[in-house]
Amino acid sequence: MLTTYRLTEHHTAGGMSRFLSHLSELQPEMFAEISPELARELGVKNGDYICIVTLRGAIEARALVSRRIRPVHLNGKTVHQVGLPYHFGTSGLVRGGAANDLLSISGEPNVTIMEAKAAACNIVPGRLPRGAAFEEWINKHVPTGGPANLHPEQPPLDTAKGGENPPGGHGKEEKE
Amino acid sequence: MASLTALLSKWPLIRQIRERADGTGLEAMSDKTRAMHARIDDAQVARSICPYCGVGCGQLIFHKDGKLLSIEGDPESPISQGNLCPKGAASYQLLTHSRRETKMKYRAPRAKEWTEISLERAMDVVADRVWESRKRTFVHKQNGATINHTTAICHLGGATLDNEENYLIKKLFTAGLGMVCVSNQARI
Amino acid sequence: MPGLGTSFGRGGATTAQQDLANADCILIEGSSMAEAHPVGFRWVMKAKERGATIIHVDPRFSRTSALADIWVPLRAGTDIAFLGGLVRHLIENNLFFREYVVPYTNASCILSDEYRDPEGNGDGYFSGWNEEKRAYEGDSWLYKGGDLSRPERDLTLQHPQCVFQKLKRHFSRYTPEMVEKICGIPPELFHKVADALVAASGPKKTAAVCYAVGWTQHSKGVQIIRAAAILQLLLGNIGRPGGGILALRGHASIQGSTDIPTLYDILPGYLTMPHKGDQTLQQYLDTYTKKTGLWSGYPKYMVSTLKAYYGKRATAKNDFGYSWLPKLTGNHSFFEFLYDMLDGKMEGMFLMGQNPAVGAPNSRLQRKALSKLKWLVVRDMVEIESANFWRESPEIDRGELKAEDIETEVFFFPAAGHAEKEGAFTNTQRLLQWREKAVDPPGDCRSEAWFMHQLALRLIAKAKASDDSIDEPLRALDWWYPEDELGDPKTEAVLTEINGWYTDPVAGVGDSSGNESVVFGIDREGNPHHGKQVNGFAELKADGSTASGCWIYSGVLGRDGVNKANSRKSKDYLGHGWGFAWPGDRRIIYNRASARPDGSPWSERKKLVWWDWDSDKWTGIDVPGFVKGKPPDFEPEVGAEGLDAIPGDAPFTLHEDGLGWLFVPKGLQDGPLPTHFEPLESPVSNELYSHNTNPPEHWIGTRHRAMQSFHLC
Amino acid sequence: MPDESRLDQLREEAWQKGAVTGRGVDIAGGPIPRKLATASPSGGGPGYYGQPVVKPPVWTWEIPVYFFVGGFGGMSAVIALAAAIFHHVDLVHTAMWVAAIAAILSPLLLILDLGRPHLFINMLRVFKPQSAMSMGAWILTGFGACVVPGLIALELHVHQVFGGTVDQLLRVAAGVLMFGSAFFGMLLATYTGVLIGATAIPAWFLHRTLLPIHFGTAGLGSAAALLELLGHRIAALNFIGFYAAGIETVLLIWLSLDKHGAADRAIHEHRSGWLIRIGEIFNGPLALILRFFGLVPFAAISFLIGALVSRFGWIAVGKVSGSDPESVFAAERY
Amino acid sequence: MIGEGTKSTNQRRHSYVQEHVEVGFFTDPTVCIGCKACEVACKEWNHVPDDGFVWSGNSYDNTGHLGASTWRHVMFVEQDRQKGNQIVGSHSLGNGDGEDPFRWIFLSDVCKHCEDAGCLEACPTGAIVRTEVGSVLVQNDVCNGCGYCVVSCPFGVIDRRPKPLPDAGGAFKCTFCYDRQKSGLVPACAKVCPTESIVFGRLDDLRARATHRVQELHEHGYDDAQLYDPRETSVGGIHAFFLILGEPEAYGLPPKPQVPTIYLKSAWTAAFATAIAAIIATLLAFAFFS
Repeated sequence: MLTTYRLTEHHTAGGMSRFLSHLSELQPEMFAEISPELARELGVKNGDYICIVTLRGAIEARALVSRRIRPVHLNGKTVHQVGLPYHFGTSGLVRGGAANDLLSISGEPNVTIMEAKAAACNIVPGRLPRGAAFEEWINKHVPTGGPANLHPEQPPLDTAKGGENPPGGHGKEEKE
Repeated sequence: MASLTALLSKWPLIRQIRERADGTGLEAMSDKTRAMHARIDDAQVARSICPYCGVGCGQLIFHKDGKLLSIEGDPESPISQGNLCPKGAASYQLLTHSRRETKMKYRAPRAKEWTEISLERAMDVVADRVWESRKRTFVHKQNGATINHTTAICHLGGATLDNEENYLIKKLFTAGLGMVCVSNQARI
Repeated sequence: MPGLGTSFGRGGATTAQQDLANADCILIEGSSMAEAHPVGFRWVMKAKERGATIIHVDPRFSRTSALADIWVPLRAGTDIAFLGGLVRHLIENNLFFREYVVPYTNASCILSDEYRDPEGNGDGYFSGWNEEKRAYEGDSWLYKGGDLSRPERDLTLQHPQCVFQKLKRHFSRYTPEMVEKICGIPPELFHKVADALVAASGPKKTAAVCYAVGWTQHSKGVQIIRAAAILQLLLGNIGRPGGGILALRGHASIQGSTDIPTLYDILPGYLTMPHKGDQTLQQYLDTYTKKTGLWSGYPKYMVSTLKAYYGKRATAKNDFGYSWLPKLTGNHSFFEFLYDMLDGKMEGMFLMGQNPAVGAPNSRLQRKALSKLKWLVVRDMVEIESANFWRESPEIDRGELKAEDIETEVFFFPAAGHAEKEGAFTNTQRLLQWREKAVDPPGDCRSEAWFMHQLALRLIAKAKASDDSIDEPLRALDWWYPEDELGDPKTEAVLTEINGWYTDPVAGVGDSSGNESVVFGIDREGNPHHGKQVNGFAELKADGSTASGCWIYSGVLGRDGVNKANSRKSKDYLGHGWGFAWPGDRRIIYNRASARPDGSPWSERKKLVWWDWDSDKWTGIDVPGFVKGKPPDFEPEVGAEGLDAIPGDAPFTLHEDGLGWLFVPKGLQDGPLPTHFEPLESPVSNELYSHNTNPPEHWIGTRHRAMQSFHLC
Repeated sequence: MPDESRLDQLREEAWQKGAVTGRGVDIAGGPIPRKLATASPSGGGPGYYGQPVVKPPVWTWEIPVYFFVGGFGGMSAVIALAAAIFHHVDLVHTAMWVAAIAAILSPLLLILDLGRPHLFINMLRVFKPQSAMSMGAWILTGFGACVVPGLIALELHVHQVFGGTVDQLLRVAAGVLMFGSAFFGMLLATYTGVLIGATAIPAWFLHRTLLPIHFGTAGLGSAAALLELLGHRIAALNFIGFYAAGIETVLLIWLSLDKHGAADRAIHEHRSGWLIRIGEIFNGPLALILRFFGLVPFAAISFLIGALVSRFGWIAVGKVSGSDPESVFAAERY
Repeated sequence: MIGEGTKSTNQRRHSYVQEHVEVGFFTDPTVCIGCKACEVACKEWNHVPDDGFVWSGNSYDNTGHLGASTWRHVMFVEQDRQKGNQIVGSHSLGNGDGEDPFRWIFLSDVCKHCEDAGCLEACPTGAIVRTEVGSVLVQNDVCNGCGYCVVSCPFGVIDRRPKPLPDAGGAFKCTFCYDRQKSGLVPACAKVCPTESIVFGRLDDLRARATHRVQELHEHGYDDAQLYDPRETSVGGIHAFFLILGEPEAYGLPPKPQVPTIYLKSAWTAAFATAIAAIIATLLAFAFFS
């Protein structure tokens, strides 16, 4: 379960903060906050690289392992939560993956605002492949386990190419 | 000779001996340190508001003959009382950092690099583009009802624009050109 | 703004940040205030020093939680379940502030009999659901008899069809155990929060709620804010010092960007944009004017806005230029026209201070959409990703996009900084604050006002040269703004237009010194342009004799020629004398509710506005939000119109019934009461209703179903 | 601002190898991972995430070399004085030449190490007895002021350039200046120990009594060794060699016994500590044995090497101990 | 009740320099929100260059530690202990099912401006001086970068600025905004702090206020709150002192800092002894063996 948030040191999409040295050096790189339990499960140490994959795309981030984010135990099922700051992009003094690459375009009925605070995602330890290898890699790791429920207008999951995706679950298999 | 004694008297060792000090006090101060004062002492002040988040902290912008000196919190603001956050405190660098663009740039279709273009020329070209696109796509009537709009030009504004700028944008784009695809970040 | 707009009448924070210092309990949810609004959080810390309880509800233990007294690790997307649980707790244990709820809210109003709530068959639908259109329709939610102005009320709150009973039934299944199952928080923690809120309710105590995009950016964002509005109304905190709901805006002028909007569906002052069906002005006014309350003055505000746009050419004969306004034919918000861009139907785009290439959701789709444009104008201070997507984006790096086959012609205009142009921001507490210009912008940098002014001059010149009828609106546009030496339009002249004036110019009078209370009276060509300034929206007329760019801002630059947004002498802690808070410099809105129904303050500690019996008018620390001379026991006669139809003890003057809406009979797409639904991509199914996600949710791109997943685009 | 190309190069390298090896550009600018300061996963490490409490010294190779040069320079002036008293004229002559060269070389080394060499004269702005380096500056100035003119006077006197009274005057001046240079020389050789001893670095201040002794004796020994190598194989220098090597051996034993646990673990556990011990062995026991078997030139060389290596060792230990928070906490528990 | 008492002490003009009044900083981590405004304001006013964009992995602190180009450093300490009577996680709810408590503390670290300063005593050029307000100032035009102050500071604050950065070579540290104080202004970091965690004022007033604050915190359940102002050690107290929760080691602060001048006596005696011994040995050598 992915949630996004803001940092004090940066400003929204980063245009007014990623280009300033005094602000960029306070938060120089894209990171993802994960709980120690999830880190142990994925075999990831504090500071390693992890990739966050959703239906829409994938980005890489440094893993910040901290007790400040905790798994939620809902009647027997454990839901891991991952925190992602916005702010980063591909230009400026400091760069990183843009959390918005992962979010879906969905319109709230009254004001068509997107749902940015809760989305399903998959975590794969290691770095994001670049160049052409990206396409094939992402097919392997797309979260087919995905949401238990489907909104009537949500596209059925089988439209995702590459049928041989391993059954879902939170990145347990992708430990390589 | 006089200059020699003057030079000697400036030597902190002499001052140290004369004042029987241990060399760590005011006697070891250089003239530059003695003459130190805040660079904003005789600067003009413009009262402004921080451009970052919605809290609306007051800012004092110190400037002297056309150059920015420093930006600080405005103590009389009932909201911020002189304080700022890290982004607000970095406002001075926001306006003066070296990566800020100050030249008009243009990228031709299929080009790989930016090219220089004058501001006036760019304004004329944009006006032509808008005029042609509107001419091509303007819909006066739609099955009987006059709608007078075009959906081929859109505007996506940020929420850091002033109210007056927003007013002019809405007035020209919607009331003047009939553009309906006008949107910005603020929704709720 | 519909969340707060429908519940209380105005779409803006109901209180001021510095007023948080007087709260006895502060609930921060859907926001990490210490991180996103650090200086606003200073007042929360002042409250904490005075013994207030700070509660932070957030899936993540952020810097706000580090300073809070209670941290509630809620699962993301389940805010309505938590708030619903609190509402049920208040109602079941009779802990709500009864003396406040009965007179000031519509708890006692009787609903019509056709109204069905989701509890009936547990599928999450209200009455009036249309499956094909995937939307609610009909008016089964209105009060009994369909007239919202004078509802039938049962003050004992026992009537089975009254709002209170419906509310009780609606949230009856939101028990603490259900909250634990959905949100993942133990009941003891839930009760700690509930007790803290209840302890801070009543005549002597108030609690405040702060939220930000943590609530708004959800598939049911508006309903979450509605749930908070219900909670605060039941606790009796709205309109009182140290209470209210503070919407923490993310940008310097987000509130300004909805008051004077660059949005597709509203005109300045929350007037609705005309749709294809409203052919004539009269037809438009009939649909949107309300019989009672402040909105009964709709024609005055609309005509004044049209007079501001089209000036002398807007006359009674041509419906004040109403036909020139474009009519909407559907939803033209950014997500909708994004798909026109993807199909290549969008020719040109203006990007002024937004960075969709990384700032908008599904940015890979955004960058691809940008590459399909014919021309793109980007105005920013640095070369942002949206300006160089054709050179440095991940897609270029992966070869999905090649620079040589991207057709888009990109114009990059360097923009002026905040200290290089003057203008007003409206901050998160509806306060207009002026920025003085310090230095000239460097090099080619110019302000957006300069860009729009120069673009308008060129387009109007082209329109005057052509005789094509479609250029009629451009020729009619009243672009009168005097310029300064750099070519910038005088921003204070624009502010005078926003404030509004009497339209017939006073002959030979009116330089910018503001004598005869005319400000900037001379236009570009040097002839007199308009008459005296208006001092408030009460003076606006529907006959075209007045003009006002934005009626809710009227009063910011009145006849005294003083730009109140630039006044910097704060007289009291609420900041009167510093900046101008709309409406009418009122810092805490609906503050009639800070007095008992009989006009006396609730308590000595929490008094703000009260009725002064000997001088027969409302007085207090803040500008009273009520008709000055209307006594608290005023009873409107039958058939009264506009504001005189509002009784003396009804603080929410924008609603037809003058009451706080626990139940929203009209104005929302997805239901009168908040119902919990799972986020669109949730790993668990909905515990409360058979439907998992918010039914009328647009999963944008029904036309482009597959677009959503990254493979095909 | 370093230009973009260097940054992109670093990013490519970081992407392939996962970490940037070279010093690289300070502005990491995105995904250029550096070895993480923290070892344990939850960001633990002693103190505040393992960050140093005090700061390690910023000095580079010039300082240990200066210690070595200043040491033998100062002590050779002392030997020159003793030689003069006991009429070893040629020894005085060489010793004074050695001292003079050291007196010129030392300031050059110090100025080379300064962050702003052009402000070296500021060293004489004030006279601060409580600052070992201020004392050092004045001592070096005094030493230079005595040795150089002393040498000149000695040369003029020895070559009888002037006759009669001027020559008499020169002889007296040489004598007085030799006394001065010996006085300043002995201080110059030993103050360096105080300079390091009186700092906040645990491994240094815990051995503040050993350091002056070690530096002084090493200075004396290396002066004697150098003079022996320059051909003065006389018994006196041999005795001095014995004396110095003997004291160095005692110091080695004292150093290995006087342990302060974690406080000065930089000496006992870290490889920089080995540098000191090798140095001490060379100018302690090894020199003693070699001298005992009469292999004087070898003993001299071993002593000189030992003195130089141990100076480098002490500076290296200072750098390690300065960035180890554990040692500061341990040292302060006394 | 409404609105009074919020006028902050950090905004008033003063004439402490002219009146030779001893001033200080009192930093209170229980109200600090870790926003790093002090770090940015300090760099903006003094034009301090940026020193590296390296992601540290130490919670939200990517600044590392104080140094030549970082005069203010906000520390982020994650401990498994209770912060006052804050309710965080199941432990604090009483049904502690094995999940231990948690707290997150932010503290803005700065040069301590010691009563008896190691760098001040050690500086051979007199570049470091005690100003009229009792602060310790490095005069950038005098310092020749000898580096002796770097090893003499018991708190590891001062450092020599390395090559690629502008104005390299000299030693730098917090100047207590001496130029601002001479013009009657408050130091930039104190003025900008949103929650007045950093308070600037007369040293004695601040010390009184701090002791009162510690008692107040003890009443509210912060039982491990204490003042870090080492007056019992040779440093003799610091002008920029802190209130800390828990032991100083967790913040990288030395529990018993000593000013290095106390080591001078024993070092100099050893030095003189060696010198005299050397002379005697040399004279004896020449006496008996020539």
